[in-house]
Amino acid sequence: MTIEPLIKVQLENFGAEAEAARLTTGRKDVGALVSFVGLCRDEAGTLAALELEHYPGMAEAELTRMAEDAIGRWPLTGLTIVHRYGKIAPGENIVLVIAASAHRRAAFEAADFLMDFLKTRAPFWKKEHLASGESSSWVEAKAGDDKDAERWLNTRSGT
Amino acid sequence: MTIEPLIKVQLENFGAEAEAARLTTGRKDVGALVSFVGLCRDEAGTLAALELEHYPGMAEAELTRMAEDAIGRWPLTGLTIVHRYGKIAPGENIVLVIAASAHRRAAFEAADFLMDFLKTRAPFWKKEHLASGESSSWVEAKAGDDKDAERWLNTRSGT
Amino acid sequence: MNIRYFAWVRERVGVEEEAIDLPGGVKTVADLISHLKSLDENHAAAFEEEDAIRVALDQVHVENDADLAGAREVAFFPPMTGG
Amino acid sequence: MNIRYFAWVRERVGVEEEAIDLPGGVKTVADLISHLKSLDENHAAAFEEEDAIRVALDQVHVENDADLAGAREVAFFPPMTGG
Repeated sequence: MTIEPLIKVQLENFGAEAEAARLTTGRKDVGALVSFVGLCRDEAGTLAALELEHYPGMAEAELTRMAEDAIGRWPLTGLTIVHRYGKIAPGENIVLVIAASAHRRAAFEAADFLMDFLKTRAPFWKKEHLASGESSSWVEAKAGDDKDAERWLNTRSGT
Repeated sequence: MTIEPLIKVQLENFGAEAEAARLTTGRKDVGALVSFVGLCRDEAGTLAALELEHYPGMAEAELTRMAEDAIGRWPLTGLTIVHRYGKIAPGENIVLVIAASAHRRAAFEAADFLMDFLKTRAPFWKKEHLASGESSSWVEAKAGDDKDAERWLNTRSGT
Repeated sequence: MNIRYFAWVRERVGVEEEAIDLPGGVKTVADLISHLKSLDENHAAAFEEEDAIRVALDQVHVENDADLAGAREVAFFPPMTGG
Repeated sequence: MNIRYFAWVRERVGVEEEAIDLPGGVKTVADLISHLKSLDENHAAAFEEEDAIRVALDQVHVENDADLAGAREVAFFPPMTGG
């Protein structure tokens, strides 16, 4: 039985609890639900907002391809990915991944895997707008993110 | 800066979103929030309810010790554990772990670590009550859970 | 010494909690288990599979060689199945 | 061939999207990059750090040796920073 992932690329905020409820309500086969929420950080207090540019169409398509890869690797009962674009203020949500499974290890690994690949493969780009009004700048990709994604390349399936 | 974990052992259901909000609202230092929800499963349709017995006092104390261990290993900005006891019907929530951090890897690893140790060290015991009304029986501990917990024994700190 | 039992250990002993006066020779958890097994059939049945029993001393997990000196409460229970 | 640019590649080229007639010798993504660089200063600046540019053909990630035959849309952008 292959499940259908729910993929959303949207301007507006998401509700993690409503999305989680969609994967569990009325079911008795879900033992574990792992949710990841990525938020806009600003420890230094210098950021006005992040602006997320995306490639419409490819963003949805690439997230769907990643989700299908995860579904092929782990026995999931449900999978949801929501990624926002546009201006996002410090403290606001950026991305949501929820993986549901009978067992906790599959749910943890699938969510972890998806976040690693989302960082390196989903066509989104962050620009920082500073509170000072100074020139904004594009966030650079981190080598560490590539390394995180590489952890999964030699593993074809988890349990 | 050491954070204080929030530990609750309770009869009533929990709200994952309200607990998550407590770790993020009004803050700009949280970049990643990983939530784990464990639910009562009944794929076979034979279960009336799980009954969770616990050791009052020690349950809270042991969860607090595990939480403090996690706080020592990963740079967390917040940590919440809620574990229910009493009768829990199929599809209902049993346990919630939320780990917040600046970075996703710390949040994922801390939540994963806590679930592994919670399974093997938190003083809770599950009894299955069958829908048929037949004699109920205690759930046996799984060797796999011990193996999962052992993954962490030789790692003193994550990133 | 206050002794508490949980899950099937509790069911086999037949009580949740009991106060026991420790005989002089009982120094460790292992000594206490031997003593409890000698009390009656219920205790003997509860501790029959000794390897399957976990112990906490004043609400902290310990091994069977732990010293009872100074402890107020000992608890016996099967391997945990929470989470 | 429809060409799209994102993030700082878009800012350097100066347009989001453009339609380009491919000269006969342009068979692969790498050929197309060489051709684009020859168009004007903006394109040359956008593709200056060629290693920092990622490519998608009809919305699928590809390498620079990918064949353009049959593709409707090529997109150029920096390494992704979503999530």
